[in-house]
Amino acid sequence: MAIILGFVLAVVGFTLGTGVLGGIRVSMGLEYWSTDLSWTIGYPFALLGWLAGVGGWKYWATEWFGGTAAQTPKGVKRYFEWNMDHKVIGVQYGVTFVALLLLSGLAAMGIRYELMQPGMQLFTQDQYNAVMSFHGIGMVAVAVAIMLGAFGNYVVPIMIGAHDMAFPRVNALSYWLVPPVAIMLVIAVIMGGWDTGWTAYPPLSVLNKSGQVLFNLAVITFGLVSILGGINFIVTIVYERAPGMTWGRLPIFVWGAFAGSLIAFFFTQGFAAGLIMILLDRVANTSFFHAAEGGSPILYEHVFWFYSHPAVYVMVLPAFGAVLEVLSHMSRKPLYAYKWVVGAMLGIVALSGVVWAHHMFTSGMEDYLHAPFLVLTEMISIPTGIIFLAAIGTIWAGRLWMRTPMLFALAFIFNFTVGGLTGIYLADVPTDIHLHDTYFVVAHFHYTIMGGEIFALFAALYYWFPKMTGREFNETLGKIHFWLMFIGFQLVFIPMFQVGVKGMNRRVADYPDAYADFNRFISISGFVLGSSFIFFTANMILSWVKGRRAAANPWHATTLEWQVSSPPPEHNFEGTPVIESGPYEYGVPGAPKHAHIGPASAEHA
Amino acid sequence: MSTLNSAAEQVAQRRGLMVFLALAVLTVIEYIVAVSLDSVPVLVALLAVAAGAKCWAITVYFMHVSKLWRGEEAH
Amino acid sequence: MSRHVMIVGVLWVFFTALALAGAAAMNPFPTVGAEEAEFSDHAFRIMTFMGAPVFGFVIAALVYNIARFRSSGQPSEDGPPFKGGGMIPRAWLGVTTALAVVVMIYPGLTGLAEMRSDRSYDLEVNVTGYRWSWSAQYPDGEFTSNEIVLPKDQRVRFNVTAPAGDVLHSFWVPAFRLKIDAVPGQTNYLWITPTELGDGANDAAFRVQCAELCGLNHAGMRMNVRVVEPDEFEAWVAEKAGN
Amino acid sequence: MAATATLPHGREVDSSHAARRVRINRLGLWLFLASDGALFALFAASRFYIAGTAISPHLNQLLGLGITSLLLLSSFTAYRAETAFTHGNTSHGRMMLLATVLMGLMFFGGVVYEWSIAEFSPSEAYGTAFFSMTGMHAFHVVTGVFFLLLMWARSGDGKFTGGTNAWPIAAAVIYWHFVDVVWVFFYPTLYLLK
Repeated sequence: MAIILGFVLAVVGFTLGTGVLGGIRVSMGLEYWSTDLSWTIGYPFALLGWLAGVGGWKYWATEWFGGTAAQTPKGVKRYFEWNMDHKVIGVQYGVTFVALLLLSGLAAMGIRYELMQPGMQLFTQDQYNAVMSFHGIGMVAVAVAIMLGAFGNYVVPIMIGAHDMAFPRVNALSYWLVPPVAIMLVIAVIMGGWDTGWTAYPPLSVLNKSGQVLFNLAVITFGLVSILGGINFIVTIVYERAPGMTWGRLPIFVWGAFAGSLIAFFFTQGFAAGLIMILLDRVANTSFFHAAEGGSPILYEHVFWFYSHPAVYVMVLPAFGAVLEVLSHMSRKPLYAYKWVVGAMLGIVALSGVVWAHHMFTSGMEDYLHAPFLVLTEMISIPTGIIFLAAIGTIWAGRLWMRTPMLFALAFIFNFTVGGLTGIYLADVPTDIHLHDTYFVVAHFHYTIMGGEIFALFAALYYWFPKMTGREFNETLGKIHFWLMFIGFQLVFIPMFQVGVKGMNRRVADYPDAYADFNRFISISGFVLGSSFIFFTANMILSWVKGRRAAANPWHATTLEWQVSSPPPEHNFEGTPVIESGPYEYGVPGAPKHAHIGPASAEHA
Repeated sequence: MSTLNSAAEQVAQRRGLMVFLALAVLTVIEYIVAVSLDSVPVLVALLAVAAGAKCWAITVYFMHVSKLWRGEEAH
Repeated sequence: MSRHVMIVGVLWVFFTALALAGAAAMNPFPTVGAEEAEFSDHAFRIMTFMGAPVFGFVIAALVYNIARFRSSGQPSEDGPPFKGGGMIPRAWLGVTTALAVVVMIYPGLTGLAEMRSDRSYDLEVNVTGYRWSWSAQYPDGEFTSNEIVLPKDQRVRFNVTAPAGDVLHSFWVPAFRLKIDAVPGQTNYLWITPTELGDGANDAAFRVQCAELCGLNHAGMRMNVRVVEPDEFEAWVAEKAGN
Repeated sequence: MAATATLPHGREVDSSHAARRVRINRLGLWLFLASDGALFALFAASRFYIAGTAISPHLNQLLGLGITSLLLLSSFTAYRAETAFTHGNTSHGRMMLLATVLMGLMFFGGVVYEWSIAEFSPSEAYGTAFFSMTGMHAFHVVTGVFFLLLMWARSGDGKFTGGTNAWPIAAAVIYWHFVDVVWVFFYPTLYLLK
């Protein structure tokens, strides 16, 4: 119901916004409708209407104007409208972004079908560019948001002994900004798409079809999601920790979420700034990127990568946290070199803001920028190395319980090693000048983002599935999913390194015949990889509906989220959580239990 | 203008006035420097210093940035 | 414990050798068509050579621990409580830092310096990228051509640009291993000395390929490249200029 | 009423639930401002990238100085408002809120007037910087005015008076100061260079 009301108010808002604009334009002797400008003006009104409709007014904003906020409903219904419980929001994020993951994955299957042989088969070149661009931004959105959105929201507050996030209403707001992003991207594709990939480089993005405007508006909104979420995590982790939960006792996933949030809240503005400049160039006649007037397309690349390189750490830092979390609990060993890992994560945060121009070695930017960005970029391998030390040290001589989440976590180590090492070729100018914008790059970032973050995502998903749904997942289906995905993944992306070096460039609908054999092999492997998601989806649906009831602590893990029922009670804890030692005291003689739930105190009653 | 309630408020309000006067003086200096100087690097440096000082005064005295780490004062 | 370390050590050597053999067997490079290509491939090989032991170590540790310490059922006890203080993290940090510094300096910074060292040229070609085609202009002969013909062993400078009002393109010839963006309103330069005869008609490495997404026909934005003997080049220039 | 704790320096700090909540909100607000500030900073940096330090000779310098002074004065009245509310002086606080709103609107009017008389277009390099930066800033001025008006309308019954109760006022005022801080940098960037 709330969603329908949201749609109606969005349409009303859009009509109102474009109507006022149209009225002004007509009175100035112009046409009523101007696609770029009308969308730009109408969209914010549509967004406000949508937010008000899905519950933002009823449960929040009415208070500002002297009204009384209503109580949110209970039961299944609460998942379909504005809700402030971080656990509900975590599930909402999880389901939404898994759906987007599958949709963008389907786009990838289309891409691989088209590239199976030279020439055009499935798509026209225009359609190919639209599908490829949708795959890009869809997957980037999933990668940025799913780890923090789904698992950050669900488990971080419980892990630190909090009853909710610091700003539950902002949390609800940031989730409900997500559906408009997805809807706008889909409308953009229906309107003919945009052909600039997810990077939206001008001048092409200033000159192309109006789908670009919808893309820009959607992604600016998505940036807001990321910023609000990031702020919420930082404040929650700073101020909502339970008594005894010192900074040195935070589970490593919380540190990962904290570090990722630090980047998200500060750097995301770079992408927004770049996209706003494109919009201004399109609708307000400015010249940010018009060479003839003194503007420069290279400005966009600087502004864009100022965010978009740190963005990969927004994706990967929480992933590091989740993987190390799973490795420690499922090896039944303390996390190796905990303090070093925390230092490494913060080191990555610090370095992430000063490496962006390694994406621009071939852009024609000033020569003197090459050397410093080469050096700074390669410095990132030092803190990243510490993460590997921790991963290996943690499994070393442990008791490795080879369940599905553990398999994904171990695969992460393998994939990220390949991704990390191949990154050095791209940081190094003499090789990057050749490899930039080839399939080598495609393979590299899929090894870090998909082989890294998405594998970590599945480790986290299987690991916390019993907690979030109260059901056990099917282990056999989980293992089939893992092996198909792992093997398919290697067979897709290893050959891509080679075809890239050989001379195949990225984002192409067609290629010279010389690369046909490689591409046929990659495409067939791609379908194997894609098929693994059938088993995943089946597993999720079947297990959620009729899986066995999960115990409170099926993994016998130490951290706080496993000390409460599955799923947790409404305010997370029946009593007061008490933290008495570090989170990973496996096998440490005489160590007190990490946490237990004490009797309810008056403070939280 | 309505009267001020307490001695504490008077102290605080007087401090605000002092900060405002300092900001106003800095702004006037900025303007004079800008119309009278020809060297761009020197001008940029001076303006950066002046703007930095104004930013510092506003964040510290008007926005109470220190309450971020010192907590709320009790009354 | 030392037995585990020893076995991992053996596996490390094994996987490193395997990685190196695999890299050697793949011979990933396209045709080497210029001095610059040898230079880039050399840097590539150096990094593969240095990366192989790192890769080998991680895989050795991973494989050994999975093989030796796996448990299909729920483990009945905790593992040994190593918390990772003391010398190991420090040593690790030292080694990874040293490796990073080495890669930064060689082939990184030294390579960068060498790439920039020679900016002389015998021949100049103006290259312009349009949506969606390339054009090459030979200033000496003052003619334009829709293929690039270069004399072997002569140093050429490409002046790469795109007209104001067009979009970004990128000038890339895989056989030469160099690329530079064609930016509207800005001219960027590439220096290349072709060392091998070649023709895009029978080797895809000898093609100009746009490497920056530029819209509809980005994939098809190619131009043929031919490297010929100097006298043949002179003849070609004379013929083109005569028309 | 309020629980207090004494720090080593002998300074008393409010540790009540309400004070805790204010502390949380305060950090959230500052993080938001830092993030927003990054956006402004990127636009300011872009100004130098595309137009160097050049300014248009057609700028009305006196108008620039005038609206700058106006915004600075409004920051002062905003400070007076917040201080009055925290010390329980609602009526003076509300008056100062109104004064701030008024000056904010006048500033906005000044920007609109300046846009209407500008003899340079947004398609020039400097014009691109000028119109985009002042436009973004003016948008923040309008939202700030909205928050201040909301606070004025809701503060009549005295529920924002004293200590932690005054947080909503303080939040709106901090936001207003932030808008002024942005202008502290934008004014020399856009008007005073050569």
